[in-house]
Amino acid sequence: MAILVDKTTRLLVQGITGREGEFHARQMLEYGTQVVAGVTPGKGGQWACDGRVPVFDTVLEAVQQTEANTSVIYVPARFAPDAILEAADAGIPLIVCVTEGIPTLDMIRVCAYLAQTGTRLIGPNCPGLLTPGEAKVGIMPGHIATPGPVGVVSRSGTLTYEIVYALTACGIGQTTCVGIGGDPIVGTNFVDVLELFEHDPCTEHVVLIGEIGGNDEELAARFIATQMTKPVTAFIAGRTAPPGKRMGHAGAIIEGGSGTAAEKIAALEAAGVQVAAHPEQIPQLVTRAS
Amino acid sequence: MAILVDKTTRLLVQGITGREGEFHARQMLEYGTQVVAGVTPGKGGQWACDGRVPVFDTVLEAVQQTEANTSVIYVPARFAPDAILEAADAGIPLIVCVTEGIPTLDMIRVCAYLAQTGTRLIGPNCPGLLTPGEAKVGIMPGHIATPGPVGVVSRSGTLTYEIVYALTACGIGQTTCVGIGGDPIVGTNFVDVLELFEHDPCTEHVVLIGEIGGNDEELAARFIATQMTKPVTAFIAGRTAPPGKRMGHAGAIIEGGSGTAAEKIAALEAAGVQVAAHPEQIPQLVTRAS
Amino acid sequence: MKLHEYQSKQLFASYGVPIPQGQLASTPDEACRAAGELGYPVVIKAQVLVGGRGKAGGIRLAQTPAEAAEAAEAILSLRIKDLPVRKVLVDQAARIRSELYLGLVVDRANRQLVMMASSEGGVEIEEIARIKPQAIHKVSLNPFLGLRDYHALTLAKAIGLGAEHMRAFSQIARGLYEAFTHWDASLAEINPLAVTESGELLALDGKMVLDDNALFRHPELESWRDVDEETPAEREARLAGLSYVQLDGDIGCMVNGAGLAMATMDVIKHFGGAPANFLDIGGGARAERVATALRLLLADAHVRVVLFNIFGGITRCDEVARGIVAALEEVQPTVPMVARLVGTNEQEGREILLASGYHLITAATLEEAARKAVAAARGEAGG
Amino acid sequence: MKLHEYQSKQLFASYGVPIPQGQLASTPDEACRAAGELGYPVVIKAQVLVGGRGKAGGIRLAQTPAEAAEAAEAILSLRIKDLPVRKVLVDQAARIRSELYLGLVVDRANRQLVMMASSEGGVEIEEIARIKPQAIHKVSLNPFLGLRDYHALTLAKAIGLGAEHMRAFSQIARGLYEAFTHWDASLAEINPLAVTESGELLALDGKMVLDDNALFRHPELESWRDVDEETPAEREARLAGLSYVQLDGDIGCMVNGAGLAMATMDVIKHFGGAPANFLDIGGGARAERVATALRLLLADAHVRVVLFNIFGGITRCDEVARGIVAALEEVQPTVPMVARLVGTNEQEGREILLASGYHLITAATLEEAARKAVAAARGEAGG
Repeated sequence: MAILVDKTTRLLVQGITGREGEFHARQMLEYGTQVVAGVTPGKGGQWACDGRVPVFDTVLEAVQQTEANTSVIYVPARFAPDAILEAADAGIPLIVCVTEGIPTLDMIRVCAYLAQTGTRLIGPNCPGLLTPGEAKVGIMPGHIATPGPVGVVSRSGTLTYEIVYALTACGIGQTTCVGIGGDPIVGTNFVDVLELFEHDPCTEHVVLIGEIGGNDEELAARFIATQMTKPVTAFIAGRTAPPGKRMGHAGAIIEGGSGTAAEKIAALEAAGVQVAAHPEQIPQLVTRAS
Repeated sequence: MAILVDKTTRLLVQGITGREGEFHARQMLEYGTQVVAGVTPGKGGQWACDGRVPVFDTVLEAVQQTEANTSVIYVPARFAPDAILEAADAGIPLIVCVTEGIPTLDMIRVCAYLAQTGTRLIGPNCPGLLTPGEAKVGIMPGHIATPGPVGVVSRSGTLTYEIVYALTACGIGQTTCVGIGGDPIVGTNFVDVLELFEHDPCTEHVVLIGEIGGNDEELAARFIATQMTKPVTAFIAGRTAPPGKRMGHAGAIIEGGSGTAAEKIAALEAAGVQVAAHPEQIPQLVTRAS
Repeated sequence: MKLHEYQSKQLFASYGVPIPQGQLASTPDEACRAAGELGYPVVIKAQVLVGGRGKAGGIRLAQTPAEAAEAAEAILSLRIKDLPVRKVLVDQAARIRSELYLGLVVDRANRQLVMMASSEGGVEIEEIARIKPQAIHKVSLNPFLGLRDYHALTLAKAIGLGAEHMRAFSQIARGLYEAFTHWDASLAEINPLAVTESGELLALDGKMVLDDNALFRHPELESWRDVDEETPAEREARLAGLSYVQLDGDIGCMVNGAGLAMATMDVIKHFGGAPANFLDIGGGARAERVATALRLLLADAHVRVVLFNIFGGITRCDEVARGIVAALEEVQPTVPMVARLVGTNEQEGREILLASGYHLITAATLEEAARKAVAAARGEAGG
Repeated sequence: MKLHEYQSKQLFASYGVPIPQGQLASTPDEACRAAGELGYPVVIKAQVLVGGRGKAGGIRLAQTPAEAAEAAEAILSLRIKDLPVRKVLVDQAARIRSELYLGLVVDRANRQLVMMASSEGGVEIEEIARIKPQAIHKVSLNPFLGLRDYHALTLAKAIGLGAEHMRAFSQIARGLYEAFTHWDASLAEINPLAVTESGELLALDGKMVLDDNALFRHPELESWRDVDEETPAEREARLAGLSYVQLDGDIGCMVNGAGLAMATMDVIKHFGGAPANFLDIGGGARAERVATALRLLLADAHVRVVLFNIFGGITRCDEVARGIVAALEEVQPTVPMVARLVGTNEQEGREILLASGYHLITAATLEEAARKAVAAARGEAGG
C-alpha cells in the first residue's frame, strides 16, 4: 500500500503533445504507470507516445472514455490554471500540476474553487508523486527509488531526489515520495500529506524535506507534535540563505525576518523530529530511529 | 414547534435606521420577536426603536455582543448583496432578505458564496417568516396568522397574506409561514422548505402558493411525489397571464412557452396535490384532506 | 428591457463577436442608400421587439435596388403582433453553409448561468427543445470562474464543429458571455450563428434582454429603450413605479402585489369575467402613486368596471383610500367601482372612502369582490 | 520585482489613494526646483530598494531652499546597504496627527490575501508584530468576493478610527486592494498612513512587490525595473533564465533546483567553507544556459573553486556537461573545479567531461563534493 497513487491509478496527461508532456508521459509509461489518456485542445483524435495513448480535446471526453482518475499537468503557466479547473470540473479527484511560474493570484482563485469541489491538487511547481514499483506521476526519476517503509514529503525537486537516492543507496525503501511544490500557494501542504502517511499502514517512518520561506514547516511541527505517532526525520534547506533574497522559486525567501531555517528547525526539534545537518545524514537518522 | 424561526430566534436587523427597517423592527418587536441588535454602518453606538435596540456598525460586532442568530435585511438593492455576505461572513446561519430589485447576477454570485459557507438565505424580495405566536421576521402582518398545524410556503407576498387570512378565518392555524420570494434567483426554494415541513413534527399539512415563471413548482411536485408523506394543497397564480409579459416582479413571466400555470398545475396534480381554483378555496381543501 | 436585433448585435460586436456589415434605416430611401453602400445582396429586417418577424414578412432578401426599395417599403408599413415597424436593419447577405444556435440564460434551479448551443440553429430554441431536445447542449457556468475556454470547446465539440472553427467559436462564446455579464443581461442569444461558405462564423441575428433591476448600473442604456414597445399607458405606469400590463378584458384591476394581482385576474376569469389589465401598485404605495394608477384605469375606454383589491401589509389601506379619492376628484368616473380593502389600517381606509361620498361597491372577500365586479361589468346591479 | 516608493505611490494614487504632492529628482538642483514648486516644508527621501532608509540618513525634512539643497546633495551621495542613491522623491511635508499602518499580503497557509491594519504605523510591521502583536488587525479576503466595505469598516473600527474617517479609509483600502490585484502584487503597504492635522488620511510612504510570475500580464512594467538593484552578474543571470544571488564566500556553486542549491550551500558551510553564490540553473537547462552560468561564476574574482552539483531528472547530465565544456573553451579557468553529476544520463555526462581534457575533481556524493571543494578553496590538493 501507499498514498495517492498506486497500481490502480489511471492517469491522464494534460499537455501530452508538448515537449515536456510527451517526454514524461513516456517516462511514466516505461515506469509502468497506467497512462490512459492525454489532452491537448485541438489535437483530439491523435495518438501520443507511439500510438500508446489516445489524445482528447477536453478532459471531460477523456474521463468519459477512459475512466481516468488522476491527472498530471504539463501545460505552460498561463494555461495551467484553466487546465486545473477543467480537470476538477470533469470530476478528477487528484490533480498533479508540474508547471512552474503560475501567478500567485491565479493559484489563490484556483484553490478557492477546488475547496468547493473537494478536488486534491498537488503542486503546482512540484516534481509530483512516486510510489516505487507501482506508479510515477510527474517528473521524478523512477530509478532512484525502491519500495519500502519510508514516506517522503518535500517542497523541493532535485533535493528530494538527492535524499531519496541516499535512502535507496542505504537500502531504505519508500512507500510514496510526494513533492508538494515550492510556490507560496500550493494545493496540498505538509500537514495534508503527513496525515495521509500517518493513516497509511505501510508507512513506518516519514522524511520531511523543507526549506526557507512561509511557515508550512512550523504548521507541520505542530501537527507532528499533536497528531502523529510515527517517527519523522527532516532536513531544512537554506540555513545559509540571506534574508530578503529570493532563492530560485517564489516560495524560498526569508521575509521580514520570518521563514528562516533556524526557526523551522527549532519548531521541528521541539516536536520531537530529528533534523539532519546535511541531506546525506538522513538515512542514518532514519535507521537509528527505526 | 415550527421551522426556521421561533421563540429562541435572536434577530439582527440590517438597515435598522432606515424608514422600512425601523418600521418593521417595531412591528417585529410588538409581535414579540426578540430583536437583539441592528446594524447601520456609521451609526454604531446609537439606539433604535425608542432605545430598545442597540445599533452596531458591523454585523460582526453585533453578533459578538448580542449572540444574534438570524438576520433580516432591509437595505437598498445596491447594498443588499454586501449586507448578505457580511452576515454570512459573521457566521449568521439564517438570513432573510426583504429587499427587492437586486440584480440577478449579483444574486448568482451571492448564492454561490453562501453555498460554501452553508448559510441559509430566504429571499430576496420576500415577505419573510412568521411562526404564529412565536416570531415574525420580515414584513408579514402578524395579526392575520394563528398557531396551528398547516405549513405555508409561497413565492408571493400579499397573496400569501390572502391565503393565510383565509385559513385563519376558517379556524385553521399555521406552524410557520415562509415567503421564499419571487425573484428568478432565491436562496431557498420550494423543495428546501417542503423538506423542512416534512420533518417538522407539528406540521400536518402544507399549503404551497406558486405562480407562473421558472420551474420551482415542477421541482416541488417531483419532491412531493417521491419524498413527502404529508398532504399538500396548492394554488398557482397567473392562469390568465399572457406569455412574454412580465407580471410585476422579475420572476413572474412565461418565457418561451414554459413556466405556465397550466404546466405547474398539471405537475402538482400528478403528484397528488390538490390545486385550488381560487385562493379562498384553500381552507376548504385543507379541511377536506385532514 | 428587451433590445432590438441591431442593438444586441452592436453590443456583441463590441466584445469581438463577428456580425455582418449592416446599417439601420427608417425609410425606404435610407434602406436603399444603405444597401448601395453595403453591396448586394442584402437582407432587410424589421426591428420590432416581438418574435415571429419572419413569418410576418418582416425579413426579406434583396438582390437589386428595386427589390430593396420594395422590400423596405413593404416592411416599414407592417404591423407585427400589433407593433408598427419603424426601423429596418439592412445587412450584407451571407452565404450560409449551416446554422447554429448559441445562447446564454439564467438557470434558476441551479442558480447559475447556462450556455446552450445547438447544431439546429435558425429556429427558436423552444422549437428545438420540442422537436429535437438531444440537439441542445449545455454547460453550467460557476459565477466565480466564468466562461473558460474548455467550456466553449466542450460545446463546440458537442455540436460537431471541426478543429478549424474552435478558436472562432471560443471567441464568440467569450464575447457573448462578456456582453451578458457586463451589461447585466438575463438572456443573450445568437440565432442563427452561421457557418458561411467561406468557413467563417458570423452572428446573423442577435437577441438580448437586460435585467431591469440592474439598469441603475447602466444609465447610458436608458436612451436605448424603445418606447414604441410600450403603450402610452404602460409607459406612464413604468415612470410612476407601477407594474402595468394591458389586456383584452373590461374589468380594470388595481392590486398590491404581483401574485395577488395575478390571482385577482384569475378569480375574475374564474367567475366569468375578463380583466382589462394587470396592475400592481407595489409595496408601500403612497396616495400619489395610487391616484396615478386609478387615472390610468379610468383612461382606458375598455374598462367597464374597476376592482380594487388591497391586502394591507406594508401598504396601508388609508393611504390607498386617499389616493383613490384624489384621483376620483380629478377624473369623474362613469363606471362602477368595487372596493375590497383588508389588512393594515383597513378601518381608516373604509372610512375615508365612505366620507368621500363616492359610491363604491364594497366586498369582504376576494371572491365576493370578483363576483360583484363581474356582475357590474355585465350591467347587472351590484352591492 | 520590488517597486520604489514613488512608483508604488503612483500606482496607489491611480486607484484613488491620496498621496502627498511630490516630484522625483536626480540632482540637488532638480530637488530644489521641485521643492520650490511644491512649497516648503518638504521631505526629501532616498529612492532605494532596501529598508532602513531613515536610519541611514536617507530621509530629511527641509524648510528652506538652502536646507533642501544640502539635504538632496547629502542623500544623493549616500550608499544605503551597498546601493547608491540615484534618485530622491521630494514630497510636500504633511502635518501629522497620527500614523497608521495598512498592508495587504499573501497568507500562504489560508491561501488567501490578508489585509492588515494597525494604529501603530510608521515602524515596520515586523517590529509591531514583535512589540505589540495585539495592535495588528487582520481580515482574510475570499478571492471571489474581494475586499468589501464591511471588511474595511471592520479594520477601521479595530484600529480606532472615528466615524468621520470611515469613508476615506474604505476608499484607501479599496484602492490598495485594487492596485494589488490589478498589478499582481505579492505585497502592498502604506506605512505610515497618516491622519493629518486637518483630519485627512494620506499615504506618506508606499511599498509594493510584484509577483515575477505575473509580469507577463504587465509588459509595461518591465521599464519600471530598477537595474541598479541588481549586480551586473545578477542581471545577466536573470536575462538568461538563471536564478542567481551573489554572496560573500569563495566557492562558486552551480546546481539544478533551488532546494538542492540551498542545500549545497548549507553543506559547504557545514564543512567549513563559504559559498560565493546561490545559482540554480533551473529544470531542463540546455548547454547554452549552463555555459552562461559557468561564465558568470568564473567572472567572479572572489571565486577560488567551482562546485557543480547536478542531480539529473528533467535536466540531463550530458547537456550540462556540454555546457560546461563550451564555457571552459571560451574562458580558460584558473581555479579548480569539483564536479558531481548523478541521475539522468550521468554516464554520458561524465564521459563528455573526461573527453574534454579539462581537469575536474570528481565526487560521487554531495558530501564528498563539498569536502573536496572546501579543501580546494583552502589551497589543499584535491581529488
